[in-house]
Amino acid sequence: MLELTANSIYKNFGGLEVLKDVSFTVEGPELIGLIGPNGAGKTTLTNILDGALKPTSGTVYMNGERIDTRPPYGVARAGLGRTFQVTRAFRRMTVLENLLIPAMAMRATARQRDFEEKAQEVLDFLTIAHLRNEYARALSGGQQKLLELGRLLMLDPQMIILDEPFAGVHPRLMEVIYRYITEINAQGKAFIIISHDMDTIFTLSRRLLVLNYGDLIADGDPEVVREDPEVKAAYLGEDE
Amino acid sequence: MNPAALYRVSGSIAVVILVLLPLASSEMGGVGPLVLNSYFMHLAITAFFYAILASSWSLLAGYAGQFSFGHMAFMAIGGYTSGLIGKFIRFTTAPSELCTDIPLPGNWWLVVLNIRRVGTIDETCLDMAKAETLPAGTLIVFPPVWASIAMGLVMGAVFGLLVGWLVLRLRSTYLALFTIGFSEILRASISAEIPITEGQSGLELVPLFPAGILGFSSTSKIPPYYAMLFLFLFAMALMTWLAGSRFGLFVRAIREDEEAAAALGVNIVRYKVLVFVVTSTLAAAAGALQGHYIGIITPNTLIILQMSLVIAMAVIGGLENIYTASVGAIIITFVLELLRTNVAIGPILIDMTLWRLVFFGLLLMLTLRFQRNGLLFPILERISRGGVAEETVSIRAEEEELMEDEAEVGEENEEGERVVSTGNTK
Amino acid sequence: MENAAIFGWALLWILFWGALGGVITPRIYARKDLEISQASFGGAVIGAALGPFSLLPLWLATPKITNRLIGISIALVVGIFIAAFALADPDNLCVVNGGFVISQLANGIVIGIIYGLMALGLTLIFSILGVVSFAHGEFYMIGGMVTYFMSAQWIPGVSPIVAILASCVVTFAIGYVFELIFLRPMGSGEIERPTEYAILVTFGLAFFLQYFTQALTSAVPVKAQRFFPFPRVEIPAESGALLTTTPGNVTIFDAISVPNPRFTAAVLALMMLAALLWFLYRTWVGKALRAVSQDRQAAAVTGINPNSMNTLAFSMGAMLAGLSGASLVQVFSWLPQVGIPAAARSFVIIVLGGMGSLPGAFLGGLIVGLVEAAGTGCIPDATRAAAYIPAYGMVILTLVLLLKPTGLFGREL
Amino acid sequence: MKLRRRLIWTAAALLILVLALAGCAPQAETVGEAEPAAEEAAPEPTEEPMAEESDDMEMEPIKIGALAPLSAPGAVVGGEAMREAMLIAADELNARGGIMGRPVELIIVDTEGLPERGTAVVERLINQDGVVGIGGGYHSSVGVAAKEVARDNGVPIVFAETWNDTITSVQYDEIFRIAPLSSEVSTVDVKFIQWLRDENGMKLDKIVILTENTDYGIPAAENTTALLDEAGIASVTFSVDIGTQDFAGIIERVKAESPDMIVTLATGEASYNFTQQAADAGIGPQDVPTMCNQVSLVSDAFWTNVPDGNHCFVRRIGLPQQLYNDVAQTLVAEYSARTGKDDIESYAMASYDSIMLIAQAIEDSGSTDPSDIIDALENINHMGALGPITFPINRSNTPDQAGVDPKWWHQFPDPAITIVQYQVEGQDATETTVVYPDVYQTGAPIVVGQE
Repeated sequence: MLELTANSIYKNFGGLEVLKDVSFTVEGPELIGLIGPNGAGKTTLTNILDGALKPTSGTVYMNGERIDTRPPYGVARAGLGRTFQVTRAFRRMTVLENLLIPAMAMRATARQRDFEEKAQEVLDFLTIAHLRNEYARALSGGQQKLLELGRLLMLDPQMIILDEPFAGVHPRLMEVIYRYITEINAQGKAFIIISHDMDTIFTLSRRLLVLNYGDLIADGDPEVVREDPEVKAAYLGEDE
Repeated sequence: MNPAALYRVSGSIAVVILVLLPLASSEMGGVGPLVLNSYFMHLAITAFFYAILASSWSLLAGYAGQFSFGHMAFMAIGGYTSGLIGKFIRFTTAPSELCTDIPLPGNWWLVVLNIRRVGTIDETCLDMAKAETLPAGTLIVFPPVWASIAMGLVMGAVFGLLVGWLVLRLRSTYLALFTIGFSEILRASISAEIPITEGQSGLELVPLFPAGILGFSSTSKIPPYYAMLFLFLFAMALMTWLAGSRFGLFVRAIREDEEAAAALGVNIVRYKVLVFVVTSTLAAAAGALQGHYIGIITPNTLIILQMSLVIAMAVIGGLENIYTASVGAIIITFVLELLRTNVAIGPILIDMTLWRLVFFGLLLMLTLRFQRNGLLFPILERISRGGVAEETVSIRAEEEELMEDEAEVGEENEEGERVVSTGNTK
Repeated sequence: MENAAIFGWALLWILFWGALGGVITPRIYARKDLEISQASFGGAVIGAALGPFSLLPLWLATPKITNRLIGISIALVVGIFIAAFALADPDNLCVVNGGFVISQLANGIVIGIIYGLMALGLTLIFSILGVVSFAHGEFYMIGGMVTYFMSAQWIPGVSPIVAILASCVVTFAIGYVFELIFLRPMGSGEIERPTEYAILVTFGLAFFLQYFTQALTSAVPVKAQRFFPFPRVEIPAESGALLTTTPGNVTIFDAISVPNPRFTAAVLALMMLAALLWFLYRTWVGKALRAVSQDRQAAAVTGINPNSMNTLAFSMGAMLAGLSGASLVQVFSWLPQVGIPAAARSFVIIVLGGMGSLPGAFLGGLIVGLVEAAGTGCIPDATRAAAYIPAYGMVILTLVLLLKPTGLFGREL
Repeated sequence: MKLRRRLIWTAAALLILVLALAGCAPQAETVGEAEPAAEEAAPEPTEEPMAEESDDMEMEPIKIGALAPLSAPGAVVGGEAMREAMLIAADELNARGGIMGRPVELIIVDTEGLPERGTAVVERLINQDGVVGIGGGYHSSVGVAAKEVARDNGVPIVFAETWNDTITSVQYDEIFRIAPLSSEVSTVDVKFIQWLRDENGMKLDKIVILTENTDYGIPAAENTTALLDEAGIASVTFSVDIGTQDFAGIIERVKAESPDMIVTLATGEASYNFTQQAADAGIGPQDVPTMCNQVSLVSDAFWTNVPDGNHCFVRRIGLPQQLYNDVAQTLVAEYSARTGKDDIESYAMASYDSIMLIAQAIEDSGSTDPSDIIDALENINHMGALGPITFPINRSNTPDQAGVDPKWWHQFPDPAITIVQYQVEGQDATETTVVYPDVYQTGAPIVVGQE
């Protein structure tokens, strides 16, 4: 049973407090939305969970092990995978090679061909099997997003953080991503989905975290959060 | 023929030719009309030397994206380590008393020499010991060349480990600057510490096979040819294996995007250090071998010009492939040598000794600008990926359509994001 | 050196505790959930300063590591270093001869100003294009060459000012053309991995320019005449205790003597610096340049064309290098190879000052000038002191990159 | 579209390469060829040059090799002067009908001042071009490395300007030298200094030596120091990297030593830089007696780079110009006509002689076999521009038998060394005053800075 706990996370950049006392717990295969206006600290929080940034203070535990002191690859091996806001495919490697990297990285003694079958399944699932031997840079933006999701499947983590998975994606591919999230979630993996696009998040997620200028201002059922006056203020303030 | 088979066949043919080439040398009497004089053999050895450097640098810079300018420094570390061992270390069967004696098992002593110059002749403490303290019949053994070369490799690896670990945090430009700094400090130290390194005069090294081998004299070109060829082939085999294994996959991922690779579980620290260790060991091996072959090594091998030569070879050949980099190095070694001839265009005599490097610099810039993957790589790419292109060509048309759609959506996105999200999220 | 051992042990002591502090402090701070961004560097300098006497309290009390604390520690380290040196070699000129020290310092500052000007060009290029030009030394070399050939060969007797202006025009033009052909495509995404491309292509330019110049001028060293010889002055008259000048030299207080060519070169550099500051802070184009260096996108929105700013910055950077070359060709003998050590020194300076920082480049220039003066002046072994000159700057470079890659005024990496 | 453009570029770049290849025959600079056709038919490197030999052996040119540093980091100025002088030698030989009726082909190769290049080009001269003897040579480090290749192949080298003692003291049969020995040069320097002290009443207690950390500079400084010590004169040595430009720090230290005289052993632009910067700082040749490096004898470059260099003492190898023999005078006339210089550098003169020596050795032995040429060289008596050249210490009169230091092996024993002084600003090198030794003296030294 997956358990991730963030305890009272603070993060300063120079004098700027980007995160202030953020705490939450994920238990089991939840499907969580993380929203907030621009500059709310969503990506910073992701980077801290993932190990790319160290919190100024606070701790992160995953399944009882402390992971905020680990380097990103240590966190990945502990079972937490993520995508990036801007797609970061390995552009001059083929789609297949992109998929093999996380699979090989997880096991010290494996050979490439052991994973090719699994990679094929993943490609089929994501409907990009025909691009198998293309260089990633030849793919469209949406296809690169799918490729990133595919890499996460090959990594096979217990928890997945998606940073803006729907931004700039063609409607047809969007369906694929949507299906991906629900199916994988049903297989027992937890998701945190970051988006500043409310509608998708409200329909998709079953729990919502709202960040505003570094404060976690709401945590709960989407319908409840939607009515929260503080959230409304934050968003109305942003919109005006 | 599929690309892999083509590689294998052409590679094997090339190896066979290279292995048989010495049969055509003047020393062996030549093959029919083809007689290669010993200068050609010398060039071939130099070409292999540069090929090892260029291809290992391409593994470091082209595959792993670590643009180090210190490759020649590792080469020099290999050469100097081997040379200094030959200069300062002896094995004896009795303690010399006058030198630093380190007892070894089996009644042997490792003697570290203390050398001082008397007039024009160097006198060592062992020379004095021979006259004074050493009992008659004491054996004095020079360290074997292979062992000192092996120590050169070890030092190359150690320094590679150290530098690789130190530069972990440094990216691109910073890495380039750091390695230039490392290389310059080493050069200045070698120039200044004359009692140890002989400074600008150069450190003399014993021949690769001091007593000759298999009937070839110590000055024959054939044994060093094979030594360098086998090091070259070994390096290529090692790097081919590495590039095809998880190592190659990971270092290329690190080159493309270090953070993304780390997020996918790649131990970037280990692989970044490892790639430094491997490439600097290969450079050190090449340096040690070349040092013993030429017989002398000077700090001038570390000047930035020498490094730019290796870089230019790799870039013009094709930086992102160890084969094109090495073939590029071999071709350029010969071309630069051939270009040492003045040409007359009408009344103007062009001194090619000077101008060849001007053209070379220009070619380097133009290659970078207009043919980024080098002049050889595109050919290879066409051969090896021709099939793939066909496979996907039918799908590509469909895709372009899709991308155009997406581009439109993207534009909409910038103006109002909600347009996308409302319709399609059932 | 009389008591080399004292100095050796002091150095070892500093290194050992510095390394220990650098490695252990961040762990202790991490364990206490404290900010660790400064812990490694701070721990290293605090450890180096007083060893266990400062490290133990630091580890126990774990105070916030402020810039002030770091500054004090650095001052302490330098102090201990100097004290150990003075103890170890009490007869050293740097310890006993005040006039000698002042002269060395003056020389270090004067040459440092000129280094600073050259590094300023490099840092300007970096702040706008994000590129370190490895051909910077060649622009320096060409600046000097043009000035010499202009004033001594093409138009003998021409005013040095005209020759310097000509060198500015030439270096600016080369920079301009190169940027248009080779660097402009970086912005349009036509070129993958632009940083690496920029390193290699400027490297290729350096190679090309150096051999091109050599092929044109051959390798005979040349040197321009003094631009502006001093009149002979003695203040007060007869004794000259306050100020004495000869055509080749100025001496102040009978102690500090600065050769004329260096003096004029430094004055030229200062004037250029003033002109540059005026340009950057008072003209529209200069403000646009600064805007682009701070935020490309925002600047583009306000109607500044970032591409033309790139070209301008690169050509101006090249011109500043050319200008330092032009002002130094009266000090040094000039060859096609002179750019290499000069470029290396500029790299040291911009890394030390913080890449892209204009004040950093200037201050870095002064520091490097002083360190080189101290190195050549104080190392007791006369034979080695000079032989290691090329290495002093490089030692600073590697140390800064390892300890604080952002330099003195750098932005976050 | 993109692919096509890329292909065009590839093609263009390859074309440049191919053109470059095709345009240049794989040969070094060759001159004095009798048949111009031979230049086109230069052999591919894969072909043995012998394969080309025609029936008509008589007209086959005799090939002589020559070493000179023609590109950096070598001393290009020196290399170019040597090249010019050696070309004169080749033209002269061909003008008088070649050697034994065969034309002479001189193949000049660039050593770049690097030992590893040196071994490579000597290798090439001997094994590809098939030279029978080699002249020239500038950098000692190149000489040290090149002598090994010469020995391996049994081909003689006559070194024109490599001073390092070891080159001859190893006693290789193939190695000859007409340049002075570094240690002998130091002896002359020190004798001159003693002479200044003893005969001219100069105060000379402390001397600063500025040297370069090369295999010329370091041994020379060591020798000089040792000899000064014997003469009871204290000295301090500063050693610099050859690329050093900024001497400000060093000069302050030199100043602090308050030397009675400065001896500059650093060559090239380092010597110019040091001397001029010292002058700027007030301890130049006009303030303290200074022995400038012999590169100062190239007066154009000297006065350009060291405008305040007046009163420099300069060591000069070879006879003073007024004592030139006929050979030297003819050479100077031709050399001046070609280069516009008024005098010939000593190393250029020696390079000329080195080629002429080999030519005479071939004629004396009547053979192009290198070992015959070596025999002939050992017994040669050649009237060169440097004077009558012989090699008295050789296989029939070894250093042991003669009871001399092995450095005298195959060494031209008496290259004249004089000390000259610039006494008027902007003076031409040919008009300098010879101040030492007495036999050649044309004027008294001007001694500065003596209270």
